[in-house]
This record gives sequence, C-alpha cells and structure tokens, in this order.
Amino acid sequence: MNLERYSRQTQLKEFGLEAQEKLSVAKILVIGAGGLGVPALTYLNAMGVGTLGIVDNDVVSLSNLHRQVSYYESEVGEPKVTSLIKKLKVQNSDTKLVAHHTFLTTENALELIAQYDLVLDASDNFPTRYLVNDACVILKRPFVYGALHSFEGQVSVFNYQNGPTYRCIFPTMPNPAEIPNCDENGVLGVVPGIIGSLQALEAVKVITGIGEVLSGKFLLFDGLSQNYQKINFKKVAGNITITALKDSYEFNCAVPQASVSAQQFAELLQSEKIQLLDVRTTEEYHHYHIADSIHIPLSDLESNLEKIDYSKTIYVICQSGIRSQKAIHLITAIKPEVRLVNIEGGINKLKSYALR
Amino acid sequence: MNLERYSRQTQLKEFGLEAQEKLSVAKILVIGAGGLGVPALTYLNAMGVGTLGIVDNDVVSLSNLHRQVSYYESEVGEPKVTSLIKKLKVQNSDTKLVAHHTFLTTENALELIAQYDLVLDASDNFPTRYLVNDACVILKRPFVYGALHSFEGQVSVFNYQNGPTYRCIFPTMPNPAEIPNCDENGVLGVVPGIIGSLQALEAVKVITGIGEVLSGKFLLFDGLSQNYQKINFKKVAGNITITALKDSYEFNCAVPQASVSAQQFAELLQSEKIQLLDVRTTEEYHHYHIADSIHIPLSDLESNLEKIDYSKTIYVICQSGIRSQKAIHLITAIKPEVRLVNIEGGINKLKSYALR
Amino acid sequence: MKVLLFGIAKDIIGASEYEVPTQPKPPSTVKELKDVLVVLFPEFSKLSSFAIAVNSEYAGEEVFLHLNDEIAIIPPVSGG
Amino acid sequence: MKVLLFGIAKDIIGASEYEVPTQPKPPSTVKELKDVLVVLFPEFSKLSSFAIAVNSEYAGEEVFLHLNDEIAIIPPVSGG
Repeated sequence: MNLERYSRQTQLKEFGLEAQEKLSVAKILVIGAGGLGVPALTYLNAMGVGTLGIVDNDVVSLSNLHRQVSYYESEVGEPKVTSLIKKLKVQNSDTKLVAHHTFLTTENALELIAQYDLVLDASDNFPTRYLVNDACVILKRPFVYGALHSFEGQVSVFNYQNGPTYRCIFPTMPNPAEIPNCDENGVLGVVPGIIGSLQALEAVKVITGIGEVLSGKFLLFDGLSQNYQKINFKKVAGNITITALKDSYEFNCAVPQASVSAQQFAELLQSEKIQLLDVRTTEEYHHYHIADSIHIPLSDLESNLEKIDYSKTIYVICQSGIRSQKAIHLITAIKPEVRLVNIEGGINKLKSYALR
Repeated sequence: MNLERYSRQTQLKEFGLEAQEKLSVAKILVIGAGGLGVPALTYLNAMGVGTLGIVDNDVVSLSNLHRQVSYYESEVGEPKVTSLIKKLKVQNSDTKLVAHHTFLTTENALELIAQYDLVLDASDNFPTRYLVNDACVILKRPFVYGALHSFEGQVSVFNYQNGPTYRCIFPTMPNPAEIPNCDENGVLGVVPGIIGSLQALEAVKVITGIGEVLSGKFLLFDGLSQNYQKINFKKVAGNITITALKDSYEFNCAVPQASVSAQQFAELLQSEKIQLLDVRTTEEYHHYHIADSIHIPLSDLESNLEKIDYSKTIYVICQSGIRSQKAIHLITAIKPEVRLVNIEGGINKLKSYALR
Repeated sequence: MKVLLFGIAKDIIGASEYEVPTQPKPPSTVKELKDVLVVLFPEFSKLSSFAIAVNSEYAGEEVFLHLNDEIAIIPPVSGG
Repeated sequence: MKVLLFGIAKDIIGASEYEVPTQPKPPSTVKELKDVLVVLFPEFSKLSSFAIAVNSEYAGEEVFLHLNDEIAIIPPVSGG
C-alpha cells in the first residue's frame, strides 16, 4: 500500500491507516456498470478498495453518455465492463479488477456474490434488485442499495449486521404495468453521480466501521428541491429467513414483447401503410403527431377498444416508450391473440432521428 | 445538438428540449480542477453544457488521486487542466473547453469571470473563495459554492437573482491560524464526489430554471452520519454593493513560511543533528516519535516556551503538518526573530517515505 | 394534512406535495389515506407496492394519522 | 440545549453533538452561548468567523435561545 497516495484520508483521525488497511483487503461486487455503477466504482477504486468485481453484460450506447461519464464517444458499442476497467486500471494499478461479463441471474447470483464481502446494487431493474436482495440475505452479505427516478434517488444499506432488508420496505416486486422500468424512465445526468457516490460512501463505512451506517434508514433525495428525507424502518422477521432463491425474478423486460427501434420504424413509415396507435394525451397529440395514426389516450383506452382493427398488426407509440408498453399489456390482457409492436423510445426518439 | 444523446433527460417533462437547449448555449467557469472541480466538470460536460472554462495552475500529485478521479497514475506531474481536458474532449466532442492555465488572482478575476454566465467555485482556499465572491458580486454573476472538511461538505448558490452572498453567512476571511487551509486538512476521497456533483446539479438548475435553486439556503452535509441540514439565511444589504476588489486576498498560504518536504527532512535527519519540536498530543508521541525530539503538545506550547533553544533553527513537526504551522505562527508572534521550519505533511508523510 | 410525493406518486398527482382534503373528515389511518388517494387518483389503485412514512417512520396500514403529521408516499423506483 | 458541531468546531470539542450545560442557568442569547463555549473550550476564542443557526435559521448574536432549540455551529471550511 502506497501511504502517500492515501495520505489525505489516512490523516483523518476517524479514518487513519487502520481503515485504509481494511479497504485494501476488502472485496466489493458492483452489480451494473451504468449510471450508478460508474461513479461508485470510480471512487471505490480511487480510495483504495483492494478487489472490485463488476457484473454487467451491456454495451455502451449514445444515450448512456449523458450520465455514464466514464465512457467515451468512440466506445459506443463496446462492452461497458471492458471500457470501464481500462480507466480504473490506469487510475489505480493496485486494485484487483474482476470482470464478470454477464447479467446477474438466478443461476450465477449465489456463486458470484459468495466471493465478495459486500455488494453494491447499481442495477436498473426490479428483478435484479429483488434477486440481489434475496441472494445477499441467503449469503449474509450486506448490500448498499441505490435507485433513481427522474430527479430523485433512494439510498439505504440492507442486510447489515442482521438489519432490515429491501423487502422490509418494499415486500413484493411491483407489476410490470405500474412502475417504469428497464431504463425506460428518464433521469437527469448528474443524479446518478450523486446517488452512486453516496453508495460508495456507505460501502466504505460498512467495510471500515467508521461513522453510522445507513441501516434501518431509507434516504430519499429530491434533486429539484435538494430535499433530503430519512425514513426509519424496521426488520420484518420473515424477510431474513430466506434460504433459497425464487425460481424466477423475471417480468416485462424479459417477457417477449415485440418492438422496433425508432429508426426501424421511421424506415417502415416510408415504405408501408401501417396501423399506428398513439396513446399520448390530447395535448401531446396536437403538438405533434404522425399522419393517419389512431389517437386514444392511455387513460381512455379500455373504453375505446373498438376503434382498433385487430386483424392487422398494431404499432403502439407514446412520447418516450413507456405508456405504449402499458397499452400493449392492457390490450394483450383483453385480446391475447393480437399482434402488437412497441416503438422504442417513442416520439422523442423518432424526432431525434428525423431531426438529425 | 444530438438529440438521442440527451434523450434520457430531455424526455423528463420538467426538463425537456428547452432546458437542453439552454445548457447547450451556457458558459460556465469552474475555478479549480481538484476534488470538487473534477466531478463538477465531468457531469456538466456529459450533460451538454456548451462552454466550460477551467481555471487551475496546479499539477497532478500522487496524493490527489484518492479523490481527483480523472487523473491517472501516469499523469502525476502533468498540469491538471491539460490532463482533464483530454478526458472531457473524448467524452463529449461538442463541448467548447477553454483552458485557463493560471490561478485566479485580483489581476485576472474580473476579466475571466466576465466571459461566463455562471461560476462554480471548486477552489481549496479562503483567499480564492472570497475573491470569487467579490468578483461575482461586482459582475452580477451567480456562483455555486462548494467546500469540504474531512467527512463534511457545504453547498449553496450565492448572488443568484440578487440573493445573499458568501459574505452574508461568513462576513470576513478567517485568520491563518484558526482554520486548516491550503489543502492541508484531510478529506475522505468520495466526499468531493458528492459535493462536486451537487454543485453541478445546482449549476444546471440555475442555467435551465428547473426546480428550486439553493439560494438563501446553506446545505451542510455530514458523511459520517449522512445528516443533511439546510440553514436559511438572508441577504446583508452592504454585501451586494461591492464595486471593486480588495487590494489583496492573500494570507498564510502566500506568507513566506519556511518549510521542508518530509523527504528532504528524512535526508536531513540522516546527516545533521537538528532541533526538532514535536507538538502532537502525548498519546500520539508515545505511539511513534523521532529520537531526541522536544515534545510539547500544541495546547501546552505557550506555557513551555523555555524548553526551546532559540539560538538554533527549530524544525516543527506534528501528525499531518497543520498543528506544526499553528505552532510556528504562535512562536513567531512571541519571538519574531527566530528561524522556524515546518515539516510538510508531518509524521504521516515522513512514515510514508520511511515505509516505502 | 400534507403529503410529500416521490417517484411515480409524484407523476400521478403531478406535484411533489399534496394537501389531503380533511372535509368532511380527514383520514384517520394509513389505510383510510390510501383509500382516499385511490378515489381521488384512480391510478393509485394500480400500485401494488408502495411505502408510506409518517413523521419519518415507516407506517403500516393500521397506523393512526393526525392533522399535523408529515406523510410521505414512497413507491419503489428502479432506475440505475 | 443540544448543539450540532461542524468543521473545526467538531474538531475542537471532539464530537459532532454537544449538550450545553444549563446549570446554573442556560445561555439566553447566541452571544451568551458563544461566551460559554469560549470559557469551556478556549480554542473557540481563536475563531474569528463562524455562523450559528438556531432551528435552521442563521442567527445573529442578539437572537434569544430556548431550551429546545436546535443549534448548529458552522465554521467556514475551505477544502476543495
């Protein structure tokens, strides 16, 4: 361990060489190398955590760059883990960096997590979050939770010293239709920077024993107002007696739902006459819409199902691709045999292609 | 402007293309490319701020790397501005990046700041902070303040729409002896990541008009407990009528105080018999000390001045180099003619050389 | 009776704070508050899982409410 | 009378919270509180510039104190 390198933090009375030593032998697994994972890994690496594992199987895309700040324009299309490890290595050559080029699954979760002291959940979907929780409970590993929505963030440390878990505050996974998921909802670029850094801070506190760990406390951050709320919550005994993973944690992301990219759709529009259902509000529709589309706002869909021709494929669009998925769930529930296709990213993405 | 790149934030109702457009024409000047400047610049660049100026004249040092996460080991010794701009450019080639290879001074402050819409104060010393404040008040520029101490941080937006300023909460610059300064006090590596990101968030809010700007509110962050306090404070009329800078904002950083690096001192120790004054606590002294040193804890110094031989040079040491500076100030005030030499970084740094 | 809204709850109501009607009578438990919200904002009925905090404490459905309580509605969020 | 300590004030007192003695009598103004601190912790006399907040409001020396007030001592910090 190079002492000068860490001298600005080892000189802190509450930290010292002892805490630095603990970091240097710690093994932390970060699930996800996206908006939260990038700052969390970057700071854990800089501060001297000995071993960092990264679980991710995604590639860099252009729309990641506004918040996933370690990736370069030239790396669009490259695996995130590869690209991130390159930078972490030159920043701190002492860290043992372990690439896990996979998503977390029921097959690999226990084996992967068992190799680490602590898990930092930087994933972007509910199935993974519930899987991380259950695997950490089974293996008795603390995990630092962080999650985002628009301008907001949530942080807590779960399963720390037999403390409460994710299921003690959110007992069951929400249904596909109720909450935006799968990286579909937007987020202001800097919010993951704040939340991911707060996760790195809590990870360091758990490993070194300094300060007061955010266990049994759920932090709510609102960036628009910079309001911070800390909610106290208690352990629900049944949640820490899990002994096996569930068979499946999947939901709509994995459910095969036909979709086309906005670009493919733009090309389709040129060549074919298609049935397009627009489920946005009347206001949004009047502002801009595609000619010959059927307009039924999502809120009125159930009472207007007769406006659609079920003998033909139905392309469904909204502003950003979330409500259109909900519309597809709704129609599928009533008419399971109909062919429905979601337009990814909706009008926003379509416009970005058109305006380029 | 590439719309897909920013689609995850433009799809936010409160943000939209309008806010993105405002960012793309904004000019922000960041003072300091250190712990706060690195994350602030990185996120402002990723989110699409059109023009970013960077004022810094420092080079990367090894003890920066635990918190200044954009710098690589191989770049120790390189100018920070050069090294940082390299990474910002490949992350977002659309940003106009302007290098100002200088420290902010009374000579250049007004001219530099006048070229920008907003200033982000990421400096690390009081003279610069008061200079930034006064220059921004004179030029009617809002500035986003952030500052650190150990595990703590402070954030506020000053001089926003005729609102309160830095001097409305801290009217006058503290004296040299009272507050650690000049990057001498330690900081946990991730704390600047949190505070610098919060500064970037506030800068975006000021530029785009979204949310509620942290003006007239002073945020106190304590990382050890994750406690957040927001203090309301009011404008003091006299503080916004400044029309000219003061002649000088200098203090102890600039006051010539003799010092040797720990490395130089280690070599001296080998070759010469020197008078060494150790001002640490008795506990620290017993834990580890250099043979033949005079031990007087800083708190007892005034009543034990007779233990020192004033005919010889006095080398002063403490744990990290802060208390030794205070001891030098104290002795100089009483015995102005004596030759005193500070050992930079104290025992911590000395040990890091010895143990390498 | 002021309610702070987070996540999708903020999107449903369209504001970050909401003043719960106390006429003819304010909700007396967390359960009653949930029922009021569902009546006034039917989209709440689709949320199977959200937490409620009263005065910064997680609150089950049986917890009693008072006029000056600070209530927060906290749906899970998944973004990363 | 609880005081939250930040920055160098925390270092001087050696804790992040401090219970101000209220016997024989509690300080009745911010000025009196400052005087008490200087007597108990002489290093405070060297701080020329620090802010005090009472119930999350910046408070001048003339502001009156009550036993249940939440007081914070906020020295300037300079690190970056």
